[in-house]
Amino acid sequence: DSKVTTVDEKQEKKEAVTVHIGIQQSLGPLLIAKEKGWFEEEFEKVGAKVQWTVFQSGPPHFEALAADRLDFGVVGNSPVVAGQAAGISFKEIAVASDGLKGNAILVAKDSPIQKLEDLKGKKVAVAKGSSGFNLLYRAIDKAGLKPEDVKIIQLQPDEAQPAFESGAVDAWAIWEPFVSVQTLKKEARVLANGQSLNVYSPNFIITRTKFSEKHPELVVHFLKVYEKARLFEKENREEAITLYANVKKIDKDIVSRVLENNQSFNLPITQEIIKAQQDTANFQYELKAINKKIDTEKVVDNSYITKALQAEKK
Amino acid sequence: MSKVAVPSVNHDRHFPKKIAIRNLKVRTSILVATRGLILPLLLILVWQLTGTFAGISNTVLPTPIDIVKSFQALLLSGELWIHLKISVTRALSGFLLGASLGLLLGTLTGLSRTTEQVADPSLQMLRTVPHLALAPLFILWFGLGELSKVLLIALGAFFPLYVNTLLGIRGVDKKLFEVTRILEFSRLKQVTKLILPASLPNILLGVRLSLGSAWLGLVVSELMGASEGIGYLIMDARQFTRTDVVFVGIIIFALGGKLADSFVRILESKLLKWRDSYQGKSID
Amino acid sequence: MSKVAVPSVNHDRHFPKKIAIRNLKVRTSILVATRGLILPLLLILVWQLTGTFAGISNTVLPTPIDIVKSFQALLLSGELWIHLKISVTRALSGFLLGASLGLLLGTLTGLSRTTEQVADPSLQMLRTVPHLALAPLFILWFGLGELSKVLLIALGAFFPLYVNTLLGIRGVDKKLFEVTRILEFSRLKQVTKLILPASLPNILLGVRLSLGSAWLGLVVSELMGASEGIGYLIMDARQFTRTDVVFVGIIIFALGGKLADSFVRILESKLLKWRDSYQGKSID
Amino acid sequence: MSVFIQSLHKTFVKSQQRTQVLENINLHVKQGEFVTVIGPSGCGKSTLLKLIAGLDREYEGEIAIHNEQVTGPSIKQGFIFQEHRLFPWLTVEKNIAADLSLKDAKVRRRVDELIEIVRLKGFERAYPKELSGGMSQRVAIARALLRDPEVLLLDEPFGALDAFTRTHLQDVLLDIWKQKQTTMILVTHDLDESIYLANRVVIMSARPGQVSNMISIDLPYPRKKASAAFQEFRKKVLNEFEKTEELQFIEGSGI
Amino acid sequence: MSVFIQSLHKTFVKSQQRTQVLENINLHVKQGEFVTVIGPSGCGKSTLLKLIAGLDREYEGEIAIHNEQVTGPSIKQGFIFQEHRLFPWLTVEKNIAADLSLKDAKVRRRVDELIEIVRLKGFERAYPKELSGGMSQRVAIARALLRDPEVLLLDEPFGALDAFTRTHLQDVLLDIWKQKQTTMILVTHDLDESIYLANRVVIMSARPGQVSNMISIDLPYPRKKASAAFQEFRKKVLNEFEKTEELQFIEGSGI
Ligand SMILES: Nc1ncnc2c1ncn2[C@@H]1O[C@H](COP(=O)(O)OP(=O)(O)OP(=O)(O)O)[C@@H](O)[C@H]1O
Ligand SMILES: Nc1ncnc2c1ncn2[C@@H]1O[C@H](COP(=O)(O)OP(=O)(O)OP(=O)(O)O)[C@@H](O)[C@H]1O
Ligand SMILES: [Mg+2]
Ligand SMILES: [Mg+2]
Repeated sequence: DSKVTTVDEKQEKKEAVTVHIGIQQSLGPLLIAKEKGWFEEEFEKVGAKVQWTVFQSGPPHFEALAADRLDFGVVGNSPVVAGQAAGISFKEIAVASDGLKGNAILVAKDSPIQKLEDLKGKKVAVAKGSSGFNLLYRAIDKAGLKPEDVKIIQLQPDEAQPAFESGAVDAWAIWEPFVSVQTLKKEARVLANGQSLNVYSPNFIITRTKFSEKHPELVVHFLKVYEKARLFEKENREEAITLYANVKKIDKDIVSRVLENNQSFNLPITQEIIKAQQDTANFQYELKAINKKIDTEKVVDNSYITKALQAEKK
Repeated sequence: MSKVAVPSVNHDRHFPKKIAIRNLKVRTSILVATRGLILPLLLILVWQLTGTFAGISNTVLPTPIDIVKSFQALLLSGELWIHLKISVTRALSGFLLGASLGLLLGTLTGLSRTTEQVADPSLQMLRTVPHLALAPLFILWFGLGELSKVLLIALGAFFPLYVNTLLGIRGVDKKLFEVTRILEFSRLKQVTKLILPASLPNILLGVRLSLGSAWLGLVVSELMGASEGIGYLIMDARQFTRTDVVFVGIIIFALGGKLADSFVRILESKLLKWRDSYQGKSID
Repeated sequence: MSKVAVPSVNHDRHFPKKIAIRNLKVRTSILVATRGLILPLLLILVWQLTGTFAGISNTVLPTPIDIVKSFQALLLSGELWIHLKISVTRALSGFLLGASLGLLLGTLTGLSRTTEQVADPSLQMLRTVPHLALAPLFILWFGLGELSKVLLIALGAFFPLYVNTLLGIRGVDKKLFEVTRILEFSRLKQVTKLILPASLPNILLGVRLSLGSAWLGLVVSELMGASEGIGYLIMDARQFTRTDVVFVGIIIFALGGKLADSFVRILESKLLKWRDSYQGKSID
Repeated sequence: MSVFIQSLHKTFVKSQQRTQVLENINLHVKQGEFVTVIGPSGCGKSTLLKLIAGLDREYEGEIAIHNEQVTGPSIKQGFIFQEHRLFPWLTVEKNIAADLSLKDAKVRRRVDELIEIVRLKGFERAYPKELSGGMSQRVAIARALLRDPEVLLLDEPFGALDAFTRTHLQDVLLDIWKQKQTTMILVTHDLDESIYLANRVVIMSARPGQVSNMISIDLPYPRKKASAAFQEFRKKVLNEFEKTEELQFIEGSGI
Repeated sequence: MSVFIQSLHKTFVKSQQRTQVLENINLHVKQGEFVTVIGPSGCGKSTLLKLIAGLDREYEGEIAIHNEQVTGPSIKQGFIFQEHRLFPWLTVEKNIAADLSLKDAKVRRRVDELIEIVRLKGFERAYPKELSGGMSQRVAIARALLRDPEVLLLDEPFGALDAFTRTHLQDVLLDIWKQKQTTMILVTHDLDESIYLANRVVIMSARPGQVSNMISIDLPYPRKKASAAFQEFRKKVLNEFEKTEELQFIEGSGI
């Protein structure tokens, strides 16, 4: 009897996989799960280890994915388009937020800019290839302007911030938590956001294709744990806010505003979102940001999330 | 010749010179330290005053007092130590690896023109490849763990020492080299007894620059999937516009760099006491 | 003493030596260049072969042929030239600014211990402050235009030359310094006729390192609101995982750096021909 | 200009160790006097010259030139160092000109003249590394002579020269001395040289360096080394010098 | 070991210019012979020694030591350079030991002995910058002697020494020569020295350097400089040397 156990143990050890999860420096269920150690706990039950990797933004996720060093992550809409265009094999397995309120074009509180048309001839800061970038171009389009009519300045958020606050730029296309920080602390105005422009800037949970083919059950498992964290955030709002505020050392009012603007999902990817992604991809192709046409539906795989949610219901 | 009017000089040679000299040394080093503090203190003063009166937003440029407060908070929570420890470990391992390779390759290329002609052009090309661009390759080859971080730091630390060692060796006096040939020094003795001591001033300079590079390399290396470290602390704080924390990081970088530098300079003054070179005009 | 058996040596002194020497020179420099190419060519070969046969994804590590194609495309579209021109302008302006300040301050601190004691500690602290952390401050102080970019590059270019100049001056032989005192050189002549020539080897090394720093500084500086430049090209390509373009950028960085370096080394060999120093063992 | 040295003491301090090198040196050199200094190797001759030149100001006692305390080097005090101390990055002619410009016609002419005098014609554009020991020494001599110093301090200036070049340059020096009334203090190991040139020979003894004796040489110039009077002085100086030496004088060694 | 030099030519090439320094030198030095070389400054004496030592291999002609062509320096050929060439980062005793370890008792004893011989007791731990010119030269002599070379090449080894120290070291050298049968080639500017030491004096002339004459000195050792026979040889050598000089010999200058 005991002999059999040893063999089993040995086999288990051989198969012991390490799951590499990428996390960005943003607020969300992933951070809760990380702080609480839920992934470690749950994956240990199926004999897997967890390795966290912190990324500063979306694109490095794809560098790590391509190098087979990463299995899961939550990233924005633009990086997935770029990643797909670059031919990296990954799958979008769930949508984590719609980003309707989480992305906005900000102007200073006493800025003369009142409507989108006023952006003409003004300097706007944006990080190229970000969700804010997408939003800005759509806004320009909607206002009947051409990209050349606006002076677009490429800035990463932390560099855009002093530029925006010191008036070196007139507007800033940006996402959370910067939107909340600026509106709460600096009384910046939201000139437009995803909602007003009807532009989705969804976040996706992604997985590396090779990994998901080899360990489909772990993918489902991942989504289950993610769901647990999401529910925690939703149901224990105060506790979640306190946790975020402590970990990231930011004010609670900002955290709470961020959570308001950025509701967390863990849902199948709808046709609407796929369509929105296709628009983004086409638009980026037009801009020559990506160098080939892609079909955004091809990277969508809702099978895992469906299984996970079903299992949760039971 | 008439008697000249010369101011009298102390003739009392029984004066206890030893004590006087020691006192003088202590006094001089205090004076030196004070002089070094003039500029930083002035800067801090102006900074605090503009912060208080010019009303620049805290998120853009926190005042020194704000920074000290954050510093204190980070220190008291024990967090800073964790970051510092891991960063120092990374920087030191990277430095040791890069610097020893730099010294080795610098010596090899310095000793042999042929090795230089083969290896140096490639190394010089590698020298100006930006770390930020190499990060993805490092992730590919060495993963997201400590290895790629340490290697990236080592890469930065390699070059200053390599270049300085090579140049130092090529600056060795040919006359002394002839002496070692006459005395038939073994190759090893030639290196240890002539070439290294003679190029020591340059090597130590290389060490200083390499230490700086290693320290700075932390920032880029800790962009690659780190969740601890001073570089991470800064980049994380930037994400959440905690400018005060960014400054704490900057100050730690400045102090850490200065500390390492001072250490090498003390070493320098011990190891190079045989030199008979210009020491600069002094007024103390 | 008996006649010895010594191999006969060419005694014909009418042999046209001049032509022989010129030919030899040309042949030597070809040989030297070839040796420098061995390693890069080998690397490219292995790279292409692993790419073709090991089947590493193109997005991770494009093969040399892929890269050459992208290079060609960028070149033909004229895009590369625009990026290159603007980057070279930035790097050069930054270098000129930083290097001349480095030379100046290095000379001043080198000449006077008091100046050194006042300024050097602060400068050494500044040396190890990461550019990435300073970028927001530069935007705040100097705006988003070329100025902050050039200044950031200048900051990087400043230190190697500063440190090397300071050390070079402190390495000047005191004996020669005494000669200038005896001959009552003016302070200016002392600098131009003794201190600069004597520390020239170190200064030129500093120039090489500074050029490298300026070139590398491009990357961080072009993260600050640039929409052109090789640094921008790389970081933009990274955003879109265009690894082949990243590599084109890397190669341009490598070649540009090497070119600048070679230029200084040629200068070196011209300016330092008075030196009587060890040249390394040669087998050609 | 006169040189006045009174109860001069010099001590080198190294970590906690102190070495006394010069003890109670008293020496008054009149304007236009030619003094030569001889003494055993390491007795402090070079140190003394450096102190007179103002290159080292850490001493006890008094040093005055032209009745003024020496506060630092001056162009009026020429110095030929024991080592040649040429600037390795300058050619021979530029080394001689040093801070002066060769484009200045007067400097140019004088430099060419001096190159002729020290017999280095043809080597104007050679770098120090291409010179022999004696040639370097002659460049250093030319460099000092160019400046027409009023006091000339010479530290074994002809040590690396063959007998003929040495005699030639000794005569050159005497010519200059007579013409310009330069005050000369010359350190040498060559007894003949010291007597051939000097109004007064200063003999130093070692550890610590002291002036053990001074011998005035009242022979008319030009002197003949073979003359009996010269040989008389030679014996006298040798005798005095012998006393300073720890070594036994070897009978018949005929120094 | 014997030294054999046959139709040796040496030319320095600098950019497009060629300077011939040595022309057709023929010199055969027997095992255990003591040869001194005199010649005007810059005639190529140091260059010749460097060629013999194998430090410079760009020449035409033949140089052989012990019937073997010289291919490079060897510990068997000692060399005392005209400049002292001490390692500035090593103390006196370590400079003498150089690559040998002072922890080796034999080395230690021998070094101490030599320090005594060159009279540097008390300066064992001094750095070169703390030495006088003559003291540095003596360190260089001790360094060469420590290795018991079979051929010793000396380039003005006593140039910076006072008369007594010089005589002392000349005698030390003669002692060693007699004991060890070392083959000696010594360059000097001191005629007395050249005759006091040598079996044979080689006289060189300048531009380009050639052997103008060789004079065998068949006087028994120890020689007396004051003796008539010595003075006879002195005159002879001076006479020959004079011919090589472009300068007029000054009557009665008594070199
Ligand atoms: N920088 C120094 N530190 C310590 N001691 C020194 C220093 N310079 C010289 N000395 C010592 O001072 C003494 C005198 O040296 P100096 O060079 O004056 O001798 P000198 O008479 O010129 O000898 P020589 O004839 O050999 O040139 C020596 O014993 C030497 O060791
Ligand atoms: N590296 C070199 N390049 C060119 N010429 C040189 C070089 N070395 C020496 N010479 C020339 O060779 C000649 C002989 O030099 P060498 O040093 O042998 O003279 P020397 O006889 O030892 O003179 P001294 O008695 O002054 O030491 C000189 O004219 C010198 O200019
Ligand atoms: Mg001396
Ligand atoms: Mg010579």
